[in-house]
Amino acid sequence: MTAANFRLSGQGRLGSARPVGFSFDGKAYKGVEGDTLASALLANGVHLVGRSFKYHRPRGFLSAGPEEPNALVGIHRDAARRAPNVRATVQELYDGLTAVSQNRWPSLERDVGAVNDLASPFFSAGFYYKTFMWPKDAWARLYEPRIREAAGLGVAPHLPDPDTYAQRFAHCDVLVVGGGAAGLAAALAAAESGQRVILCDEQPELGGALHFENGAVIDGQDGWAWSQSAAAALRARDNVRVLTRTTAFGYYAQNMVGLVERITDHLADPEPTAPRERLWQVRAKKVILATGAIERHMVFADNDRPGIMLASAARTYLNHFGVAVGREIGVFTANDSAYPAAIDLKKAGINIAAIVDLRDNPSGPLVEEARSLGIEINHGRTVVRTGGRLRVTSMTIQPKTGGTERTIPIDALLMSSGWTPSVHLFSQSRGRVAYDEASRRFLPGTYAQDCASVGACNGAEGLAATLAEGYAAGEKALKELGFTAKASRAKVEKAETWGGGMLGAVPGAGPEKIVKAFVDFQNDVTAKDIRLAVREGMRSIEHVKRFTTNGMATDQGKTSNMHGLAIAAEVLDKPIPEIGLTTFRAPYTPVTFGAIVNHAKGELFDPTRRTPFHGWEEAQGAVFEDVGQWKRAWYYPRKGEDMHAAVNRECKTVRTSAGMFDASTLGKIEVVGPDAAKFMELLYTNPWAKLEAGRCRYGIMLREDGFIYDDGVVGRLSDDRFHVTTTTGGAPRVMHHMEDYLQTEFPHLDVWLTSITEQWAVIAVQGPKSREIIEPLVEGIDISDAAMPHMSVREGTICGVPTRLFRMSFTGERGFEINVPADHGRAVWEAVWEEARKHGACPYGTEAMHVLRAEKGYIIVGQDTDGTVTPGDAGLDWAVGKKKTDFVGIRGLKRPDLVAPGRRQLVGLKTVDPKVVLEEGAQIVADPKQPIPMKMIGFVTSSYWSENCGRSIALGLVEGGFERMGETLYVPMADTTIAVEVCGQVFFDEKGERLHG
Amino acid sequence: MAEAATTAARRGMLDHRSDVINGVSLVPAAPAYRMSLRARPDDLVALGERLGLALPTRPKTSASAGERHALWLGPDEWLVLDLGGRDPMQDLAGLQVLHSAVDVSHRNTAVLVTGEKAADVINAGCPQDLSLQAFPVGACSRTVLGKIEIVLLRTGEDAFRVECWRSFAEYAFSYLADAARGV
Amino acid sequence: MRKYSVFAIAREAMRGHKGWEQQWTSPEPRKDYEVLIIGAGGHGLATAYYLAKEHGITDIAVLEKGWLGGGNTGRNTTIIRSNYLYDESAGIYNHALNLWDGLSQDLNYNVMYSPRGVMMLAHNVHDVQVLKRHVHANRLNGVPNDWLTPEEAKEFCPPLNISKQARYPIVGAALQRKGGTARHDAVAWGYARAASARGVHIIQNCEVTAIRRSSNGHVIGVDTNRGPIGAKKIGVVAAGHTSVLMEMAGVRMPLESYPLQALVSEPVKPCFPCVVMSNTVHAYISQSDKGELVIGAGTDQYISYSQTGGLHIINHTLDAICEMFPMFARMKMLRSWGGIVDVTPDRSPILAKTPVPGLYVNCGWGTGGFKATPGSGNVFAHTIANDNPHPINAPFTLERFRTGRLIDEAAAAAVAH
Amino acid sequence: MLLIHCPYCEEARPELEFRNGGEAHIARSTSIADESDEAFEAFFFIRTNPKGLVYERWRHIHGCGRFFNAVRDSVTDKFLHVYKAGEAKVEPSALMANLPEHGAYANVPAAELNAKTPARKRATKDGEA
Repeated sequence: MTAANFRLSGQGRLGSARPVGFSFDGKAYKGVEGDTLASALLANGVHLVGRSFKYHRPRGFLSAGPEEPNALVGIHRDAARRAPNVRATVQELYDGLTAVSQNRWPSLERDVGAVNDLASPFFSAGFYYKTFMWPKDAWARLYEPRIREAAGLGVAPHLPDPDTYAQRFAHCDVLVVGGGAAGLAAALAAAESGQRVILCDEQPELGGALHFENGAVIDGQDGWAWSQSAAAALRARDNVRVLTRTTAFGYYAQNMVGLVERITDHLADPEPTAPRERLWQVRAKKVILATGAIERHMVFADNDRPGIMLASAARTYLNHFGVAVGREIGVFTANDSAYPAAIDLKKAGINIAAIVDLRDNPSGPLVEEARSLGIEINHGRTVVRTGGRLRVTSMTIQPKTGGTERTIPIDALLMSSGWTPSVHLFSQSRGRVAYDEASRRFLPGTYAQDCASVGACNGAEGLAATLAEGYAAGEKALKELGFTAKASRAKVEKAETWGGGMLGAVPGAGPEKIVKAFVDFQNDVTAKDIRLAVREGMRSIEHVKRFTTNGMATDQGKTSNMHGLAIAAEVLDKPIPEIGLTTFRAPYTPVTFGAIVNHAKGELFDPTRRTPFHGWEEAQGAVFEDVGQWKRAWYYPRKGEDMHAAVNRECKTVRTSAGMFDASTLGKIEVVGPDAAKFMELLYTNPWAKLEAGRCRYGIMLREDGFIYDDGVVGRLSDDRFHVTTTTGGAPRVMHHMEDYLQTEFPHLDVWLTSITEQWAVIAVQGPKSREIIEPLVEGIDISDAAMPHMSVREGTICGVPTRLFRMSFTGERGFEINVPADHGRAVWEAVWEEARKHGACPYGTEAMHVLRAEKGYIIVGQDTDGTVTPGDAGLDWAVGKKKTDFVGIRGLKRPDLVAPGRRQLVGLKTVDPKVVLEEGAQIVADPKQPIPMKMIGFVTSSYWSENCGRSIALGLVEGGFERMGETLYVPMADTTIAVEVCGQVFFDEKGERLHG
Repeated sequence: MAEAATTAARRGMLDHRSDVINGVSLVPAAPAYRMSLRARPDDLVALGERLGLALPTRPKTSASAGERHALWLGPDEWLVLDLGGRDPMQDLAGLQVLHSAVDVSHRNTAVLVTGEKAADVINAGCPQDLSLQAFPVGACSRTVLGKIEIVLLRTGEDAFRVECWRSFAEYAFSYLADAARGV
Repeated sequence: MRKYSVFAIAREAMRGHKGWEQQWTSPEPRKDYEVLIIGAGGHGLATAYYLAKEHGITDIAVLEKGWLGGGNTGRNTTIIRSNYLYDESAGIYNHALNLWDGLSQDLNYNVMYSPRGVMMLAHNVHDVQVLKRHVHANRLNGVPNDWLTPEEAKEFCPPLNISKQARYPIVGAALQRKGGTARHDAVAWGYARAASARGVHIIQNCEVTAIRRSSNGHVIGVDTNRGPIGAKKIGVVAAGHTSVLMEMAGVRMPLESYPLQALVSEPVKPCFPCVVMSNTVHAYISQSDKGELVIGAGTDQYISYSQTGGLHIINHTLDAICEMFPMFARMKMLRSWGGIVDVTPDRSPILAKTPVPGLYVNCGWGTGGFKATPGSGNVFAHTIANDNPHPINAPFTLERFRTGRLIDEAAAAAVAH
Repeated sequence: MLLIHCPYCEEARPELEFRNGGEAHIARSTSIADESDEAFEAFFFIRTNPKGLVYERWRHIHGCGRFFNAVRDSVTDKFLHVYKAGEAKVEPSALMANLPEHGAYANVPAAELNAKTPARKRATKDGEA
């Protein structure tokens, strides 16, 4: 062991592992394969790795696991692959790993933010609620930006994450969470009958506490060796899936457990296509929680200096990684479990300066062994302070009842106040914990889901009990699933046993002392902060937590919650269970957003729906707009045209020759059955019974409340078959709405609904030349005006493929909508286009479609109506069957407010200056001179430049609009007021003669 | 639909897309006849006779006769697939039995997913249990894949047919490909 | 009440913070009160405070079945804005906004109202129409709400992805600069402290089990797990539990209670300067003073009082966040939680008298109640004190569901709250 | 994500395949046009919203497509019963025996936190409404 090398030969399990180079804050170091970043830094004698959140105090490693509150670093693979707040105790080392410290400036050693520590008397818990209020706007302008700069930990990445993530839905009979001794036993037993078992563990290898507990002997093997052979036996079984580096982070309803598997973060050169992490959503018939326990620190003055850590962590670094955390080590404990750490280190040749044991008369084999090794044991004493700045250099001890102080030089201090069972997942499952007064622990009490807890998380004491619980739970799960099989049980021949401990602050960090005895390291919450919260009236532990932020840091209180609770209980002089326990919430440890998103990014964020004509439209240079998930051709600019020019040309061309429009996205539903017409009568406001086969009708659908829900043209193909169209956006909800009524209100009707939106590609050919264009291509249908008038439908063939040909119009021109089976769509479109171009026609997009329909005063549901508009409001009263006694919405329409005068009604609006185009959404007032707030009487729903009318046109919903024909109203804009005249909805061909050619 | 007389060419949504990733093959299915059939229990025998197979009545099952398959989708709903060029709509033409038959041949597109990890790939986006016990060969179900609806048919221990509406086909294919890269 | 100030902090710093008073007292309930408020969330506590401050009624108890501020007040994403479409909505939310501005001074409690701007994104033509309708209506209602180009939006919020290649590219945005956030716990605690100082009793761990009425139907008090408590007037301000309480008085409500989840990331240095909302891709995000990204998720589809929700809801939310802010994919979710939101058919609140004399109800705030807290409490106090609504809350009746006179922000705007 | 047993598919399926359809057993009047304003309000707007047993509709929209009814405990989100549309409503009293114990959830009063057997009283009354 050289000056900067704390790796002990002959210790740990990494043996002669391959050396690995890495850097921390720009300085190069060497570790070995199998190290964590923490063990590698400790092997190099580096303890200082971070700064705390509020006071910027120097911090080192507290733990060797996921409960770590202090050692958070940034891991930078490249400019885009930067992860903040990574726990160095979890991050596995790889060649070339680059880590940087956080929350410090300019450097970790010299951090300007540390002035906060000096000013800490001012920064008591919740101090910010009491100040920064003057002058009034100074909070947002002055104080808040400063506080924000000081807060936060790491730096958020600023480039898009180039990595991929994966997901798997999985099902199993038994999910075992945790691969320590208890989980291994449970999985071995549960796997025995061949049922599907998943065993997951957050660490790279199974083994759990056997990582550090090196005295155990199971079935004649060393405990660790047994765990590895048990793991191998499980891996060898077809019915068992072992997931390592996999954290069960959330326990959801009905035994769904969320796991996240880390796949590449430990690799120097991951496969470029390999996902970084995988989200598992596991649905298990039975869940066995073997989540272990977490050691707690001691709460005493200056317990946060680098070099002060949990005893079990030091043991893990020694027994697994072969690293000594110091050379002159002190121990401060209130239970037996710190003794083995001292013993192991001593045996490895490290000097143990002293054990300070708060207990008056510690006894038992571990104490005896320590004594026999010559370790000094100071019982009935406490640590009252520590020395050192960037690393602990001394501890000062004193009898706990007061008296002479003694300062002992040390370079590391191990501590243990006992163990907290990890009931996080149990509690997330909505099981209720119960407080065990004897052991001062919360343990699983009442179960809410089909799960069991085994081992340390269930309060089991000792390895034998732990294994027994594991096997028993595995067997019980099988039995309840209807299987009997018994695994042979391993026998524990030797193990350590300890229990007990203390909660809260130690004597010497007592109420009267102005000391920093940290409860929550990361958030800098001290024992006196908790006392202050109680003094200020915080009675509920939830209030204490929120007021002090205890347990709200990235470790979510894994080491701090019980201490905080005990201190609050002590001040309130109430038993701990009366104070309550804060709710455990998912996730158990932080989960990468990317893993939760997994496949749903880029093109998989949301489906992009394209019609069969999309490729053709793209080739023609169409600009597309998003309409729901669809991409629709918006307009087709020619060289040198802007949108305005293109739309004007398209509109003009449709009315002078013809245009082709992709109407494929409209929803289509085939309504089939002898009661089809009866069903239509109930779902639409219009009458349908008398509509002849081969004819079409414009239908309006309401919600039960009387407001317009959807509209569309409906063709009757035969007595028992309707071809219904819906709006593009409305297609799925209209189908659901129809199914709802059919199945639950009108189940007596013999009729079925089938979505055919995507069966048919739809080419609208609109304009005076439309008939000439399609005539050469259509077979078996007489498309003359006499044989096929406006609003009719025929079945036949076009270009040799079947078609449902509609004569209908959304432009006011003679028009057809050619429905052809979708795979044939592109070929038919191209054939029609060949004809169309002979007549000077053009393709037109949704914008021109909007203008053309507005010229005719046809509404767009969702634009000219907004869920508060009745058919009457929209001027569509004619479409409501007056003699009908029932349809969806009939009663809603009669409600007092829906028949009251003064409703907003859809009217045409002409700007007094015809060149001015109103803005859609602009508000309308009667008196433009009134002060703000103005009385608004309506708004502009649709507004366009109409090349065909040679002026702007608009539609709007206006209070009592039908009574205001010819009235001048005003549209006040930010910088001007626009006068408009109220007019009818139709701006072009008011008599509708062009429909018929 | 008389394919032979067709002059307008057919173009599928997934033409020219196919891939083999991590041993999983993703291939667009050939065009097929598809029919959405709705009927009541009393009329199934008559319909089955015309179609040449007994319509399955147990959930999540399908029936096959040669190149024709009937997939149970709901208690009164079947998806009839014909991969052999026989139009089931023609078979039911004129049948005077209460039912609804709607041609959806072009509405759907299918991706054939085969390979040892086929189920794992689909389970990247489909929340059903696809083990052989829960979803044996011949099992079928309407379900979801990521953000779309699919109809899943297991055609072999390591082979599935994933049907979806045609405008979702690109999403489905891309999803399966992304999933295959991640298994 | 001893005043909070920087000088008080300095004084206390010198003596180990031993001199701070309890922020609110925890008295035993008396037998009778003039007014009972059921529910010690922000709205209930604000109601009590304004009853005491503006209407001279201090004989009040606020009953809370758990701990004060533990419901939606302590579980929301703290967004404050008032750029609603309808005059009625703009009226009440703007009343609230005016009170937010100055609330810290009024309560002598720093609620950290931070007008950092709330930006609502438009992704398509329909969004533009809807948001412009808001912008114009807001301007004429005296609520500044600016229209921004994508470039201007990015300048205001640099992490925004305004690529035209995005699945749903950003085509514009509406920005209410006075919108922002506040510290949720501080709002509950500040009102509790100020109300307590004026003599209001705040009684926690006190669950109402029955509402008692006299033979003429008037309310006379409640039964609780701590015994009966009499009252002349009762205001129910119980959010998700309103239906349950109103049922005790025989009033059936047009409400459904849904789980609503939210989450925060691990804390990072300042990287997100404002609040961004997108209704099209369903994303709501800001960054707290502590550095956590605060992200609102959607509701689950079924009614529930479980205060938990499904993981798939979180999935959808983070999909949208990472689509708009792809650099956040490597951030980590630190904590997620659920609340219970009470939703009316028109997504607007009910702040009204009820058919039961002496019983008043303030509910139905859905996913957007936090922002209204001061305004809601203020006009509800007026309603209780005068047995008559304030003009601002007069439209928010129970009867509107009978007459059809709805205030349907959701239908009219396709804008979630 | 809930796991919902579909009475038509005779199997429990993930919630992703389902759409909730709101409160069950609210019949639409066969002469709805003649209903009073109050009756229409009760039909269309007023909801029981119980804390306890909720009778609700679900549609297996991405499965068999059928609507069916379910009884669920709105505190634990556990299903007690599912039945096909048109089948009779099972009264709460018949379901009480199946009512699972309510596990721990947020806002549990501190005093109750340690209770080994949580109180069951609540659900009866709510379910009857």
